[in-house]
Amino acid sequence: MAKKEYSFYPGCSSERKASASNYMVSVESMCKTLDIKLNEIPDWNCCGASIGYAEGGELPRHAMNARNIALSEKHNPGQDIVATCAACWLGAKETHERLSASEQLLADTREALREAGLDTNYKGEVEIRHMVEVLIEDFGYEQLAKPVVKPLEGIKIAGYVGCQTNRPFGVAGESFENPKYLDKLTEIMGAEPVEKYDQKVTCCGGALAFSEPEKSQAQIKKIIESAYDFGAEMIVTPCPVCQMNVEVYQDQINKKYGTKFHIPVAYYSQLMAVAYGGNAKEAGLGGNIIRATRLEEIAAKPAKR
Amino acid sequence: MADIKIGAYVCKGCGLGERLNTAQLMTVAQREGKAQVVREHEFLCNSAGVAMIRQDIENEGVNHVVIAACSRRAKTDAFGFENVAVSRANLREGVIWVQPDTEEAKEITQEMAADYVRMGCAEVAKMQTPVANPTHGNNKRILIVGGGISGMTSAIEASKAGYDVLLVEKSGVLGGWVGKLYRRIPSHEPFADPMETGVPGLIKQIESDKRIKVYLNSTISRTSGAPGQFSVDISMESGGTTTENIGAVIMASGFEPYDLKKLPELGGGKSPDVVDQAGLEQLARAANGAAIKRPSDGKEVKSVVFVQCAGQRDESGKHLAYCSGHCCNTSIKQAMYFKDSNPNVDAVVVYTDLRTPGNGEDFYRSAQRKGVIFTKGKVSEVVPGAALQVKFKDLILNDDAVANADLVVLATGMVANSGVDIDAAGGAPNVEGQAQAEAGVGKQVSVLNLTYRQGKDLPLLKNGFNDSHFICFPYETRRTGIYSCGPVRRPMDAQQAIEDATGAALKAIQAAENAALGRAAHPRSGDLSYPTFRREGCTQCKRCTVECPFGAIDEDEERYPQFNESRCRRCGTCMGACPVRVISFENYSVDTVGYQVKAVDVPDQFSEKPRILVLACENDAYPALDMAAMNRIQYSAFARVVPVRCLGSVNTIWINDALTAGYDGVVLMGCQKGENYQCHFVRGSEMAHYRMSKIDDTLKGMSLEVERVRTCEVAITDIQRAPKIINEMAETIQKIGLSPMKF
Amino acid sequence: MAGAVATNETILVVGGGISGMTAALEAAECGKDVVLVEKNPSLGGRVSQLYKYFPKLCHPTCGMEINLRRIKANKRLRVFTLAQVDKVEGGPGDYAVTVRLRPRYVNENCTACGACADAVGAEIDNPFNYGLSKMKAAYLPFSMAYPQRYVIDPSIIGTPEAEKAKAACKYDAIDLGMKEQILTLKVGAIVWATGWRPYDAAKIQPYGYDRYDNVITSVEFERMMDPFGPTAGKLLRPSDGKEAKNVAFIQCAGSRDRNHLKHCSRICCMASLKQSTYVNEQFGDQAQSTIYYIDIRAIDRLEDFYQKVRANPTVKFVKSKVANITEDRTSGDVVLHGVDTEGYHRYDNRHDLCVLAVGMEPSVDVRSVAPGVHADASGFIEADVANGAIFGAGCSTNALDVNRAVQSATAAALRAIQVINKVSGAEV
Amino acid sequence: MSELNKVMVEKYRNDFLKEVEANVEEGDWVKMCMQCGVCSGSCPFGPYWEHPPQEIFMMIRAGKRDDVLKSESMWMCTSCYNCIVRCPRELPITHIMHGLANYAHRLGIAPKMNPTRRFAKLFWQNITKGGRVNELKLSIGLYFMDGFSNGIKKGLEMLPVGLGMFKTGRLNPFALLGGGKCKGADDIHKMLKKAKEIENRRKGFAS
Repeated sequence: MAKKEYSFYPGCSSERKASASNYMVSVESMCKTLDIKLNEIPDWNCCGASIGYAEGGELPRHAMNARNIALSEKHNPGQDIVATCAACWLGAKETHERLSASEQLLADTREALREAGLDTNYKGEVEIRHMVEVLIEDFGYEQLAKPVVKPLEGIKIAGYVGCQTNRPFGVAGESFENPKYLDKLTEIMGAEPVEKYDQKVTCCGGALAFSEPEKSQAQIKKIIESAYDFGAEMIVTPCPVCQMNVEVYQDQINKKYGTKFHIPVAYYSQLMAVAYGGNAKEAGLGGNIIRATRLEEIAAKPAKR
Repeated sequence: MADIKIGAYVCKGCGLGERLNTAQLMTVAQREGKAQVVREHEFLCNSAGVAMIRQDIENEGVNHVVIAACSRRAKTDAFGFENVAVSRANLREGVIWVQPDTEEAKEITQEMAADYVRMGCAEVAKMQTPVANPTHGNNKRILIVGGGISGMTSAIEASKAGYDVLLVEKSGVLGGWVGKLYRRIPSHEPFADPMETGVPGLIKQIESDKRIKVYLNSTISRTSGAPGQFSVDISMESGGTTTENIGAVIMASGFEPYDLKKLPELGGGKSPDVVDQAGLEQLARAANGAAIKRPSDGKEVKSVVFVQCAGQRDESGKHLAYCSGHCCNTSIKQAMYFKDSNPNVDAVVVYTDLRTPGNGEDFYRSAQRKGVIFTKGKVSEVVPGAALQVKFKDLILNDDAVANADLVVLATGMVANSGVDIDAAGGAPNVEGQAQAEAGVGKQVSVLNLTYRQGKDLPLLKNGFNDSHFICFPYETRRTGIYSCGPVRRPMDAQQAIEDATGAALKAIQAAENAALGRAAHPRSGDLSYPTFRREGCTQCKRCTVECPFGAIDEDEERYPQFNESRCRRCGTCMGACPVRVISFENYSVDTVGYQVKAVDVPDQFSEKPRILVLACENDAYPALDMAAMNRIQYSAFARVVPVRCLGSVNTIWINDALTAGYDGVVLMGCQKGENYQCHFVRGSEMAHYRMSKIDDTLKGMSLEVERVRTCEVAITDIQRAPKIINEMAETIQKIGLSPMKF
Repeated sequence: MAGAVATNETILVVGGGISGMTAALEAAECGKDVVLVEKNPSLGGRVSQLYKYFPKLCHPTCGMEINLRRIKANKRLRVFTLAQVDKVEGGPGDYAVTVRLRPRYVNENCTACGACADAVGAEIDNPFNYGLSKMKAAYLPFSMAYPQRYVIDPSIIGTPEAEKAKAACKYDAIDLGMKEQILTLKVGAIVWATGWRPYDAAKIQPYGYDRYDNVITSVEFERMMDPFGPTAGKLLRPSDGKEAKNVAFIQCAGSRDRNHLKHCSRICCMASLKQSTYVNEQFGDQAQSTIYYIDIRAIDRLEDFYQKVRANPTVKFVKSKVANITEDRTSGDVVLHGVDTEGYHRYDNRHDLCVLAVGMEPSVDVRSVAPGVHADASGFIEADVANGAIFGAGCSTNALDVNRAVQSATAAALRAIQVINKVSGAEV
Repeated sequence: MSELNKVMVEKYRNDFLKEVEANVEEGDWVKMCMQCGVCSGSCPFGPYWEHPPQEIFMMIRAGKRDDVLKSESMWMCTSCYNCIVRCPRELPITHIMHGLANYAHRLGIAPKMNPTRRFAKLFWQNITKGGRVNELKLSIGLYFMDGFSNGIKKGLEMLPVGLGMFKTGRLNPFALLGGGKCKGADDIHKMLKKAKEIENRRKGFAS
């Protein structure tokens, strides 16, 4: 497999000891197996997330993202920018799209970038891509299946795609209402996707998890309930916000609704890291508050060859 | 024509050979059917079988052919012989496919087949091969009444096809309402902006077209004759009148806007600044691209409100019940007049349903892009004043709102110029008929001034629009060779009117061409037969002249019916109407059916073998029975089905004959009548039902139960129901017993 | 053969639906020579698959019977079925049209006796019922099919099944050796009447046509009402065959939508109003129809019909574009979610069955065979001088109801005649 | 700030639609709505909206300025983009909602106590301080938003969560002392100051 290289935008939650640090760990080992080289954008900054709008406003938000793109084009010229976090990807991609659509906005943003000495560096010539896109488009399911040495046999997994990885851009060829790529990934990793799972793209209330907890937790309840209804033992997701929200509030939801939720929520990259033969540590399984015991077992087993 | 020589041909294919005793059928044809040549064939419709028949026609002089095989609807190519009378004894769909293949059934199935052979022979013996009506005219010039977009289009299109045109316009200029527009609704992508009307160009084209003769300030004061030989008087304002001969007529008399004075609550007539759409076009033409000024004080309009469905879609019964179709697009277009000249003008369209079908959706989006505001609401009142107040209920925000405007435009809709309502006297068929003729004096002035016995103009359907079967055959009117198009037929916008007018031009040309060949028009296109009557026998009862759905029959100076063959659609309703049975067609007459009825072998009353006569409309009921057979749905073996051109052609004598001959029941199957009629001859089925409503007396007179005769509406889809109706009659007869009239 | 069939005074009509049949007949009844080609085994097109027409609630086959009678009676009109136009070359008055004739494997000897169908065991999806039912691989497309001749489906050619059919035919009407033919027709003018196809409902993802059994399309709903259709004329929902008494109709399913069809398909509102009467026809006042709409577009005299339906207490109208549909796992009911925008009322409505009033798109893009022809962004033919003597008719020009399609076809026939009369120098 | 509000009221008189088109992100799309309501039905938090998006668009056209700008509704947007992908008119509804909220916020007439408004403010300060999110400070800040005792209460509620995160190495206690900091933090400050300045100029907010 040809070595592939990308400019990498990890995002705040993926920082060491941050809420999605375990995502990062698993991504690293996954990439190792697939021989993907990620060149982190030097001194990248926050994307402003979706909630940034209220105080930040339009132009400042774009400036934040434009800075990252400029830095990438400066230090990792010609390389597509790859993000693992939905919000980072969306923020950057949105800015990129708007700036290429509006001369005015581009000019204004450059003017702002000048303050950071980056005005000339923003070209907007690179693609902004999600890690999932890279896997599907640059490798393809067939390639991704090859390195599997520990098929995740017998685990029933609900693929929870969430919002921002899916809308408004989404992955080419997938539907906004019923994307199938997580199921396909799950399947080629040897696990059993719960295809009829009907909360695939339900919003977890992410942005409002802090400000409107009971509302967002009502969403999360739906998401988990349906996973159980369809017999899933685990939920897999591509989004740090989704992962965190769906995982960490289960006890609170149980208290509030008298449910008995206790379902692990893993990243696709964790499934892949394990299936590719990685151990629990390499797959960042230690980072799961609700232990993904089935994955841990398989990770502990010797690889099939 | 030469003496009749009948050849009867019995097919043994499709299981007929196995199921039936064809030898016996041949004997029947020979002995009872008087067929001089009788043959059977393993597979009559294949080349060999057909060749056999052709040989007899050429060598044996056979000129009347009975095909005893499948339904008349099947194998038409194979059995289509020129200049030979052909009848079909339907042994397949009519007999073996609707009877069980069992030993018990064998006998009555054979009897059934034998009867159909008898009937086939009897029918063909009374048939003549029709020759075209000799009195036809061959004028092919097209008269077009109305010089609006529809009339002008018809004129140009007919001329392009090589036909001479007479264009008569009551006003002093061509162009009509579209000519008065500032711009038109776009007809091409991107459907974003109003477009030129193109009317000046059309007028030039007409003026320079040597095939088109234009009469301005003129109206039609008389129209007489028939397709191919119409004669019209054209009266000019100046007083003069000329008479012209023409072949066919297109009525494109258009519409008038609904009078906004009838809408005082919406400010109609109360303020000069409340205008209708036509009024707004005037203002727009005056402004010619600059700011539009309002009538009252010439002030530049800074805010305008468009009130949709003004006096339309009205449920109170006070105004128009229908939607005029174009008004939403028109208001959008007019709102653009303002926005295009000054984007800061507030233009609001208040609507309940925004109706912009097809690419109108692009036009709608374009208006929004230009800043036109659309509000779903119901306007209750427009208060006159320097600033008009439009009071409306905002249906989305569910509250009462007021919009101030310098100008208010009411979308008032179209009223058809369809002439006088000739049926105004009353709906039900009027046998005395007088009333109908006089009913002519209606609210409106006549457009065509037809000299027809049934009235001066085309019959109307609903809401004052011309009658047409407005789904499958939108152009078919009840006056042969006279077609209507444009808003007189249905509310429509200019683009649709252009399409409509082009189609109407074809129909007019077609009518003239067919008339010149003495052939029938739709739906029996190409039929050469036409009705003739025995003058000596006629009692001048006028039923035929009144009941003809197409107003084809007038009265001559001696009060005898005068058949205008070229107006006739060959449905035979006149034949059915005639109490003294003097009307007939060469190939379809009281005898061709009557003798079939008589030919049937009626067993005595102890046989327990009743006979049921089924008279089935050939357009719907008969095909339904055919398809029932194809699906092997069985019905009583005692039924004898006779297809008729239209139930309207059923003469009660056939029922009388049947009952006196000892039939036990009669079933008449016709198409749906009434407002949503499906009858292909419009009123035929209705007439038949009307006549049969009187049959009870006859039955009582014969001391027979009224249940023995049943008239019903049967649709072509009644594939299960039609057989059921027959079986129900069989059961009824079981209950009340066989007819005592047998001997 | 080809030469004998047509000359440059012949009019070619492409498509044997209501528009094509009309154009062909109107021209032929003006005395012109006409060739009508239809890609299916029989004439009739979409309308033959409808149960009733609005607003008269009459039956399409009624008018079709008349048109078929006119065709049978007219010697100037020739019909080719299983015929598809591959290429159009030349110009007004002088076109060379390449027509591909697919084998029917049944010749004119066929008496439609049905013996072959009885003999064959193999079954295929019935396209006449939009695949909702199966049929024998030797078949008559439908009771009123014209030509009234059976068809052997290519899928069984070369199999014992085909031999069975052949053996069963007493009239050697079955010719398994039939080959595809290419005709080149010389014609003077062309009427393009290839009609429409229903928009692919699976693309409207929020409605889950591809996921939920009880979400169907309006055209499929029509087939259910046919006594000889997939449900024998009963309104039974697909998931469990339960009577569908509570039916939802979703308007603008694909139409008026930048994500799908940008145009309004015009007929869908009337179609749903009409179909609501079907529910009453079967269940009387047990019926419950709900029509979810943006604007009810019952234009001109069709308004009467709308008012009639509005007055029906068993029909509800909700001004709302349904947001999405979910399925109740236990009952199989469909649940429609959205907001009634007249005063903001949120709903989650449960129905037995949901019918998507799918939009119309042109079934063939004329430009694929006649590149010069001008069509709009949706592929509908636009009148344009660049089109030469190729004239659009019916739904190949726009989303039209039958009435307007017939008008359009009649107009197209005249435009073709104008060209022919120029060619022949006919002076009247 | 409410000064700015007065200015705008003056400037646009009764034409709220024009005001929105000029000052609200993607505001010029508002007029394109055809009131089908698919957005209103698609919002996961829909039931909590006093006025759903399609109704807000109508209210804007109807000039109901205060009802719109003082509404809590826009603050319910979870940025899930359901409305955007379903809208048959391709309105960027999510952004318009963001834009409206932001505009109301800048005019100082957005609901004072709206939790999302306050969180958003906190969040922006948090990220712009060092250029990156400091999750710990953010959450702590959040808890103490409504004063000390409330903060403790909320904090305790969330303690298990925090603990879990901490145990699994997904929460860094030392972040209190710093972290979430870019080298170019100062550049970022300058950049943002500039951006704001330009935006104010463009939208006539500079007063």
